[in-house]
Amino acid sequence: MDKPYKWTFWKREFNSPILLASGTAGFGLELMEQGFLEGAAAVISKATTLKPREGNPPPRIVETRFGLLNSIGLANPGVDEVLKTLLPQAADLPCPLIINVAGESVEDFPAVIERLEESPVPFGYEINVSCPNVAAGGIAFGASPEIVERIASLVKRVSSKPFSVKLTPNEGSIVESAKAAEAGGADAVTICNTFLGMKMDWRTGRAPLKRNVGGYSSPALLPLTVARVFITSEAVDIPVLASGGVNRAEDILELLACGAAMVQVGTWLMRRPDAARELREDMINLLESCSP
Amino acid sequence: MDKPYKWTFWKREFNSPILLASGTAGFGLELMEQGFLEGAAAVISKATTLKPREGNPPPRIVETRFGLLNSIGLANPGVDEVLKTLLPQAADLPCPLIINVAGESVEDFPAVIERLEESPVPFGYEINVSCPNVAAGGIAFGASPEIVERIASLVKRVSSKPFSVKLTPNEGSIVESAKAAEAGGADAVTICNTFLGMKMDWRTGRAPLKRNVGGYSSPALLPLTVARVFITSEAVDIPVLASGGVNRAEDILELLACGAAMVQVGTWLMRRPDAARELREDMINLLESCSP
Amino acid sequence: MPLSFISEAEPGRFLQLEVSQGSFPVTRRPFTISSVAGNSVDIIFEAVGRGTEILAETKEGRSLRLLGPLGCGYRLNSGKWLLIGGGLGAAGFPGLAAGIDCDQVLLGASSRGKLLTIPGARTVAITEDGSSGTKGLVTDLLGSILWDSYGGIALCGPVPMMKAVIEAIPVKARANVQISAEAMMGCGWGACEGCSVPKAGGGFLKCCSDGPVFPADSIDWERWEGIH
Amino acid sequence: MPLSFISEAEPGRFLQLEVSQGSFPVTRRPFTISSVAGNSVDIIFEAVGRGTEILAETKEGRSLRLLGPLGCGYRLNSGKWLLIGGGLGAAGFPGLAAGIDCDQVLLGASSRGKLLTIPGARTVAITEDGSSGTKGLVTDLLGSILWDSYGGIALCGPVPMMKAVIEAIPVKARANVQISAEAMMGCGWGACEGCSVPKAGGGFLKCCSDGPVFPADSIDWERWEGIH
Ligand SMILES: Cc1cc2nc3c(=O)[nH]c(=O)nc-3n(C[C@H](O)[C@H](O)[C@H](O)COP(=O)(O)OP(=O)(O)OC[C@H]3O[C@@H](n4cnc5c(N)ncnc54)[C@H](O)[C@@H]3O)c2cc1C
Ligand SMILES: Cc1cc2nc3c(=O)[nH]c(=O)nc-3n(C[C@H](O)[C@H](O)[C@H](O)COP(=O)(O)OP(=O)(O)OC[C@H]3O[C@@H](n4cnc5c(N)ncnc54)[C@H](O)[C@@H]3O)c2cc1C
Ligand SMILES: Cc1cc2nc3c(=O)[nH]c(=O)nc-3n(C[C@H](O)[C@H](O)[C@H](O)COP(=O)(O)O)c2cc1C
Ligand SMILES: Cc1cc2nc3c(=O)[nH]c(=O)nc-3n(C[C@H](O)[C@H](O)[C@H](O)COP(=O)(O)O)c2cc1C
Ligand code: FES
Ligand code: FES
Repeated sequence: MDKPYKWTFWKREFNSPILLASGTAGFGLELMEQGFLEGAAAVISKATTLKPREGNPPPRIVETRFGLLNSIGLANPGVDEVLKTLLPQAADLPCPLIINVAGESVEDFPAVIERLEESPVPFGYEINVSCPNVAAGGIAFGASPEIVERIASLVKRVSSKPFSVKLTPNEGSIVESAKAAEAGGADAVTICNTFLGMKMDWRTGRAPLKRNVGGYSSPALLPLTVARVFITSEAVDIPVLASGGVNRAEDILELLACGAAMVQVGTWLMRRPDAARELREDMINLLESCSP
Repeated sequence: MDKPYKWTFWKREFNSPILLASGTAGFGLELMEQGFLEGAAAVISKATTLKPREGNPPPRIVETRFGLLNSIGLANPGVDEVLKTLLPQAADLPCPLIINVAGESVEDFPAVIERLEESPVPFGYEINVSCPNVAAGGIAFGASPEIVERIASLVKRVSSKPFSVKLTPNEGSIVESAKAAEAGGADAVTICNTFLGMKMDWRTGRAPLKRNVGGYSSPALLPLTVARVFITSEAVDIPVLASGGVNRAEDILELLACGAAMVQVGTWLMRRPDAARELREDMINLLESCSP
Repeated sequence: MPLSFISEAEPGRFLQLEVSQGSFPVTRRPFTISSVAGNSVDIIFEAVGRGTEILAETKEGRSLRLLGPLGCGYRLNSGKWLLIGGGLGAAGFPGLAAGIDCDQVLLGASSRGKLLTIPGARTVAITEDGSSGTKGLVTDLLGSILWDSYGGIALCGPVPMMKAVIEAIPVKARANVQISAEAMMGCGWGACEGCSVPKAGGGFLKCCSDGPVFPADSIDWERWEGIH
Repeated sequence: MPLSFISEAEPGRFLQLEVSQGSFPVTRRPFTISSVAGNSVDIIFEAVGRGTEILAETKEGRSLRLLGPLGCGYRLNSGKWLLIGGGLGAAGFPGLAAGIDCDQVLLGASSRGKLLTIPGARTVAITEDGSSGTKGLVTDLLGSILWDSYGGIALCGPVPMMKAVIEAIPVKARANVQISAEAMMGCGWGACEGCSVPKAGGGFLKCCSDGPVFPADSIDWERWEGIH
């Protein structure tokens, strides 16, 4: 029954539209070990930066009533260690790996990509210009279309592989930034990273997160992603990868109906490590029950 | 027991920090009739524009799994009718009325305020540069700090009363826009209007809202408001009025702890017309249970 | 139920039920007051979605928050009345029939199980599948109606059905038709402008406070049908 | 409980319970595997917040989704063991005590009701209010301990308590101390970098996959205490 369902992305055919979102699946190694990658079209890695990053002080995960705040701060071992240790192991993944790349400066992005090009493992890249948990000038690069275009074109120059630019919903115009990514040569845009959020303890006047604000994710944010995917899909010709709020098969179908090429699952994967299999199965059942 | 709890805003003392948010309380008349204004410091009116506006085609309210989309489109009878019919009735309200003002052009704002100045009824104004449900050039005025400053200074020139500028979380930088409002002479900023949201029926490929996107509100958005109120309060010296996601007394205390001067309740008021009384009572009980 | 509620529960008015104790679904759900007896109020509903499913599962004896009676009901014109209902559109007819001189009720439904009973009223039914009465649509029952003999005509059902019925009524008699409208509601009490129904001659009516009962000729039927 | 789970449920490992059927709270909740018997697993928990309250109200016989066993448990050094626990920190001691040569257990708690029982182990208890054992803190029990006689020392409790205990242990014996850490968790299986515990010499350890049991000297206690 699965036969007719195919999603094509970056010239490859997949039997699922589900991508595992950056930061919630590591490099896919733990999930592979447990046999949990069935149903995933590809894994998107934790952000990789030029130098190793410790990440933010804990706590890094704080729950709110209806969602989750994270303040990971791009903790990662740096591109050298990724190349040496993680990518060789990731060669065994049963699905492609897309490397999420972050930077502290515009030049960091092509520098990381140049190094990653040494490995045959990555299927492509996701350029993270939108992390709410780092201090780089206070503003995510993604807020400025000019900077987005510049980063995209620098990456284009050094990359032999396709890449998506992951945008922020917190500042600037997501549509203008998406157009800028396309103009710079991006092969997709990811809509979008987490929303800036915060929790405050009114009794103590202190925020549980040391940096006060963090990235907020919640199934209740799905309509925000739906709107942003819809308006972006209308504005650009490159594929749009949807990210934010997915925890049901219906959510995936809704985002695909809005023009998404593929749909990412992040926070929900932490709740259900085999979310990709579950969601894909539910989705195919829904499609079957609808088709004549 | 209520005695010591006072909130001061625009040189007036209130026994509650709760404002009824624009668009969810009309002009307060229906609530007054039912005796439901107890606990409200002030009512903020439905948007008033220079000319009457029919508003958007129905449906205008669409529920999602965890929130509400609205596409009212600033339906209102226009400033003349507001002056003639509504403000005289509103003179009887047991609390002050703040008039929310919207416009299709920069010049509309001072034009409406000039007219409203003819009435002694308004306590102040809320300048809505952030409605997600109108087409004015596609972008809310609030996305551009320059336009925000210009509108604020034009309003300042004609207004004898204090005013707040209500900003958008959807485009631009909320902090830059708040600073611009302050520079233009605003007496407060409202953080913030609804988030752009959408629902799509994947079976039909059609969005229930005729304009596709609408304004999304939900108790699950509280952490987004908390973050934006916090970062704005740190950036400006004028009062910050919080709006978005409040449906518990704890939410109000959390926003006050983040620097909000007053806190608005919108969507929840449609569920509980006497929300102001309920929330204020719960809040005072919480405060009492904490104080030594 | 407080007595003030009962005394104000005139035919055609509605109430807003808080189906959820928690935050979601966010809004209440509107239901026509079907009838009142003693100090109790009846509503008739069908489980069609999230809110009504929660309601259907709600145990007897549980108390729910309720707002109402809300809106404007029927103008209780003197003379004989004809009531025409499609499906659950007839939910308000029991209370209405009790308050007027009801000559007859025409009911249409998809099948027998969906037909309501209007106590004490002469009822002619028609179903789409023929499981009760003749097989067909409510409009098939209109041929022999003496329209001019009615002081009041109440009409409630899906918009296309109501539109078809009105088109079958002689223009002169249309002035006596009152329809009961439905719309997605926010507040339910006139404040949010969420529940618009297209108004004849342009603009919108508020279903919750201008209605839900309207003179049929106050509605712009073309635009309204376009929405559905 | 599948046998594979039981056979891998070594002392000190934990599981992630899905407390809610719905979307909220979003994350699972981690609990130490307290003991295993036959094909069942015990956890001991206290209702301190939303998730554990839901759990406390969960009826017997309901099935819950569960992930595990997760993380790294105790290195079961040979020799006699000393177990030192504060409050629910001792939740994992029953299973641990059953798997080692347990000489004695020192338990501290705020009051009698919060003291756990470690079956088959010689236990000395102390409570802050004196309702069981002497009145005081667990550190008050350390004076007469012959630290060098232990092949293994297990320590679990609030961070300040663990830090105080470690400072009371002669430096040489500290190498035998294994602590069980807690941190707010996202995934629970090593992917999200959410559960950081400050590492001696800089950087962070992952509570869920590097731990939750760690050699005491692998932790940067100053930084860790600073977080709490
Ligand atoms: C004045 C008024 C009186 C009503 N009286 C009755 C009644 O007596 N008995 C009865 O069963 N129903 C009545 N309804 C409709 C009832 O309110 C809806 O069926 C109910 O709100 C659906 O809620 P839900 O959560 O189950 O469905 P949802 O999951 O919200 O939606 C299911 C379907 O119902 C439609 N719907 C949802 N809300 C409304 C609404 N407010 N009005 C119309 N359609 C809606 C949706 O478009 C969707 O197609 C009335 C509606 C109004 C406006
Ligand atoms: C490896 C590990 C093993 C654990 N074993 C046990 C056990 O055996 N028995 C037991 O009762 N508890 C144990 N805990 C703690 C337990 O997970 C938390 O008490 C629980 O998650 C609180 O959930 P809640 O929803 O009830 O509280 P919340 O409402 O989420 O929070 C209430 C309080 O608990 C704290 N808290 C929340 N989550 C955690 C967490 N993951 N770790 C530490 N503190 C937290 C919060 O900071 C807050 O102060 C363990 C935690 C970890 C990390
Ligand atoms: C714990 C955590 C870590 C994340 N780390 C990254 C990251 O390193 N790079 C990135 O681009 N996005 C990161 N994100 C964002 C997610 O990839 C995803 O875009 C976002 O959470 C919204 O999707 P969701 O609602 O499915 O979680 C992270 C999110 C979470 C919750
Ligand atoms: C039905 C509806 C109508 C609204 N109309 C207006 C409006 O006319 N002017 C305005 O500034 N904001 C309007 N808003 C936004 C609210 O005032 C409020 O800022 C927003 O809903 C977030 O707060 P909440 O979560 O408490 O609803 C409207 C919101 C809703 C739900
Ligand atoms: S539902 Fe709010 S005005 Fe009618
Ligand atoms: S909880 Fe995710 S890495 Fe430990």
